Amino acid sequence: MFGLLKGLGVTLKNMTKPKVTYNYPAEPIPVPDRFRGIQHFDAEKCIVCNQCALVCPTDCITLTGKRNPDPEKKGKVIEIYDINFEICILCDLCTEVCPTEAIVMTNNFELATYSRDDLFKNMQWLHDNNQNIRQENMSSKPPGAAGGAK
Amino acid sequence: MLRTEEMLLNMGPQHPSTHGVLRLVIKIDGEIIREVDPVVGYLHRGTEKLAEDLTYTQIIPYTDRLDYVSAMTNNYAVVHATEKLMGLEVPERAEYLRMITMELNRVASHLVWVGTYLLDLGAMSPFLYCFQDRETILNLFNELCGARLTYNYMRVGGVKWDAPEGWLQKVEEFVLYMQKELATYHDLISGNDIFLQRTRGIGIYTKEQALSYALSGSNLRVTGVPWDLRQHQSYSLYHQFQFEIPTGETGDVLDKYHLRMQEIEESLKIVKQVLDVIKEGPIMGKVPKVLRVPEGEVYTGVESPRGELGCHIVSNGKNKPWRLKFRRPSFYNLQILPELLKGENISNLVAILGGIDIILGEVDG
Amino acid sequence: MDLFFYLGPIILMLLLLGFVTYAILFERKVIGWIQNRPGPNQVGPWGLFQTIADVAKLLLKEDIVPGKADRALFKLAPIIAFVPAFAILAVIPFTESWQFGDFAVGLLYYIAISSITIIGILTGAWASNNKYSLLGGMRSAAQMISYEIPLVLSVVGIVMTTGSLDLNDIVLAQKKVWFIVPQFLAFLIFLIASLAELNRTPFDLPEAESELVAGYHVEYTGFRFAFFMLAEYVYVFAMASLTTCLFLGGWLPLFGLTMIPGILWFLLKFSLVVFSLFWIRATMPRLRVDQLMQFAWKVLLPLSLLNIFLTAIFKEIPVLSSFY
Amino acid sequence: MSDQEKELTQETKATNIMGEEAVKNEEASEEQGVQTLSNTTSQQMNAEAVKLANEEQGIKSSPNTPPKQESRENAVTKPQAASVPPKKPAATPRPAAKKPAEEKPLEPSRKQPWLDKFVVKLKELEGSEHLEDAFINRANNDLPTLVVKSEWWRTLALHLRNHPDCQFHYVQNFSSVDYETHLEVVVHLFSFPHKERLGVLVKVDRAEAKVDSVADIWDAANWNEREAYDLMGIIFEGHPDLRRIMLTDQWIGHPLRKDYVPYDEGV
Repeated sequence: MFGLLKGLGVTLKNMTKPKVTYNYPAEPIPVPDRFRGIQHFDAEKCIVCNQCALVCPTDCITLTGKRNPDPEKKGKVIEIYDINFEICILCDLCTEVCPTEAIVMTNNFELATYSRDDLFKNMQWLHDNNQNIRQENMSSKPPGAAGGAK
Repeated sequence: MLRTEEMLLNMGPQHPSTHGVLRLVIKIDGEIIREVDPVVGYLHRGTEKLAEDLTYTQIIPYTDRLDYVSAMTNNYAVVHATEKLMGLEVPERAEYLRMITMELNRVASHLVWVGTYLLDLGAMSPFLYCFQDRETILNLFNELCGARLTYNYMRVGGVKWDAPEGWLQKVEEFVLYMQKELATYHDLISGNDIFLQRTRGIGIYTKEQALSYALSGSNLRVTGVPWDLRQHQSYSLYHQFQFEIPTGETGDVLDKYHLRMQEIEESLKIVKQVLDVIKEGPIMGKVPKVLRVPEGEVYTGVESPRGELGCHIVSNGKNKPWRLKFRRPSFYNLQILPELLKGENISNLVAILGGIDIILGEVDG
Repeated sequence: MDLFFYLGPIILMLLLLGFVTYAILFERKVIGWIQNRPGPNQVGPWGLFQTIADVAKLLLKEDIVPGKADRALFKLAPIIAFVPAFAILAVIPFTESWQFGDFAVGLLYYIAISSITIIGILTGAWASNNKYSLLGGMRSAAQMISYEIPLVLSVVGIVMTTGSLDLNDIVLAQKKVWFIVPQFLAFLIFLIASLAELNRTPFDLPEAESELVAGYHVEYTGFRFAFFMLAEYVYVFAMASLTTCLFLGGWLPLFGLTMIPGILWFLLKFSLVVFSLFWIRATMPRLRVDQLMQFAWKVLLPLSLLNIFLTAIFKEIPVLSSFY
Repeated sequence: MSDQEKELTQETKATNIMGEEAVKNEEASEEQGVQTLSNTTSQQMNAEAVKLANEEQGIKSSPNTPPKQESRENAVTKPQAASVPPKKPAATPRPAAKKPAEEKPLEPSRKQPWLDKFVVKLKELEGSEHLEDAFINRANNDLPTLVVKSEWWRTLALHLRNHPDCQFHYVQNFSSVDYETHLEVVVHLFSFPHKERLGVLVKVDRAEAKVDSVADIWDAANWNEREAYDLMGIIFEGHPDLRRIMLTDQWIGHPLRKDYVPYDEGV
């Protein structure tokens, strides 16, 4: 019997505590810098090394490259770069292997759409997704280096 | 004499208290259960088959989705087995970070259990209180590795991220807070007569049964077997730290509750000790660029919040496992359910099923 | 008076609907606060229109009658459940003058009529042709019938003291001291039994969602479902009113603060009772069905008999008898 | 090489993950990028890109072969011919013959004496000619491991469970492996009274995958045998309720077999 009253006391005490919920759609949820959100892709930096597509556990990255239009430069430039967010699990492996940080994570996470087709994002879309880009991308780099752990 | 009839009741796969997509085909006589046949597999994703086509690094995000309540331990299970087979050395700081995250994850997992269990019994507020405290842990993980549930944090040879600035302090604050907060839980739950009535004396099995069904974790310890892989098949750096293995006396669900609350305490103790000794240092060992695991076979078990989470790897020397098998503790623990439920009231069903603490993602692999 | 005779029930009905609307909101708000969250706050300012939106949704929903159900009974059941709930409100004295049917056996009428609802619930449970609802219906029949006995026996003490079954007389008899003081045991029994009668946590076994999904109304949708909900909340209203009248002195003021009108006093006490119902709901887990029955027959029934016995004795002791 | 590029290369080296392949792949996909220009859908192009890149890395194009049984044992056993019982099949080559360059005399495993004694005792058991091998799995915390033929499995299991010297009451892991030549049921046991671990590899014929059930010996084996039947297609004779457990009852094939092809009604 005493235990019941103790429990009632706990719940009553909690009534006065501050609320812990977020007013989410009205106010954005604060996320830490390392948050793994939708990728931002920078075509300029991409060297078409294919590593992101290879490392992707769900094979959601599609990419092709072409010869650099400038004949004096070696290497290739990216032509098509798509991510299928129907199956992307935002595991961060693609940004981890990218040697040039052409693909980086952002803190955006709102992907809900009314159509599955909308989840197929192309290079342009990924490039325009340039808000809240993650600052710290490779913690395996020595501290202090660009993009390395702080 | 009234004519009575046995009824076949399908509980699940969509039911509020089967904790996911478990289906129980129950034969009931009134409200008394005569027979139970658990039907699993609704969440089977073929992780083991998928893993055969994935490199060792790629498997790690898949393990997050097995036991989604304590993904850190899953990460560790596969990483640990791989490291064992490769004979890798892992830097100290990485192991400490792994231990902090695994133990915090155990706390979070047990909090989910306490909350959902009380929800099964019909009390709503403890559930939300538990989730508030769990939220703190998830936020800490979010800061550390950028995700709240699917961490993908550990790598073969180390961890992906070093602790960000001030993170360890936050963990320490949380540990101190949580150690105090547990008293509130005891005030709210442990003394509640209705809760005691509901849980006392139900779901009891003997030590022999538990061993034969290969139960593990708190489900085994509750019968009085002090079996904890963290101490008895020590992995990581657990041998450096002091902690108790709580065991049960009567083996009923009430005992399991107390046991898991004590395990929270012990986990917090471990985290506290790790925080005292953790030093700066590298977080990745010397790992070849392409992980080629030497030919061989290895089975290692780690203590997940639900029991012995094992990983059996057969390698053919390539960068992908030839065969990868998870010993999923929930799958083993769930097997004993039909035995426990015979002759019980249907209201005890949720109390006993909840007590086993299963995660369907893990049961179905 | 004639106009009031016809319009009164309609006004009461509207008031009642208003109460139910805001009782549900209040319940969700209270439980929300207890759980450190704001509760419904999206529809309208402070979430005031939340329940209205919910009701509108229920009314607009497709009315589904399961194929294997007994159609006639399935449709009849919500009505059987709701009508008695509304009928009992006639005898509740809100203030000295605000009462619809003032007759000498008000308390008896209340208890007699309220037990009809169980037939509606049982009918609905059986007619749904669903195993969960059948189990829920059987549970609720067993539970409500069992708990009616301690409920009735607990108020016998009050009836003995006042010598009347008229709720007006009972309220007026509490001018000196509320019955909660001399009849504290009875109050506890009454509170527990009324919780069980209302099918509210910790006695919400008929609709225990973690076991029986939704119990007796698992197959009901839309408006029919709304009727069951309505009946449930009208009973909350009625039971809280009855508790106020029986134990908390009805509309009578406290500390002689007579400038505050009686209806406000009534509402204040009434809200306190309603709040504690919600508060208990937010804290307690659910009892098990066999423990529930044992509790009724082995604990509450003897206690209420003891209460009658004690009341009878105290009435004969010279000093104490002034309270009785 | 510009400064930026230099920095890039350094960064690449600093990362642990496939840094050098990046450069190789770059060249590989250069040709391929031209090839696929005319292709219509990006998926096709990607498929080719990945395939080419994989070939470069030698991941997918090289035939994935099962781990060799001998080498597995060799890798983990030490040369212990003297202590291993004479009935051990002579077919198992010694590591010395296989990899002479790497051969160096390993310390005898701390578990070896225990295993030797254990095997001697097992020899007294009826049907012990089915014991094919006994070795120490060094990588796995010196796990003593037995290799037996499927005929003997039930007898052995009863012995392991009940004999006072064994008392392996606890099934730590119950797994199965497809080696393409044969199937294997892998059981890891633990004995609480003796605090010993033991691995048992039961060789099962692949075409006619049948082995006696041990569900009545260890309750834990029940669902695990169902799982092995479901996914690996091993039939456990005498199992009380051998149904599929993970997949639907109508499922065709056993997915964890290496030659499994998903049955598609549309094809």
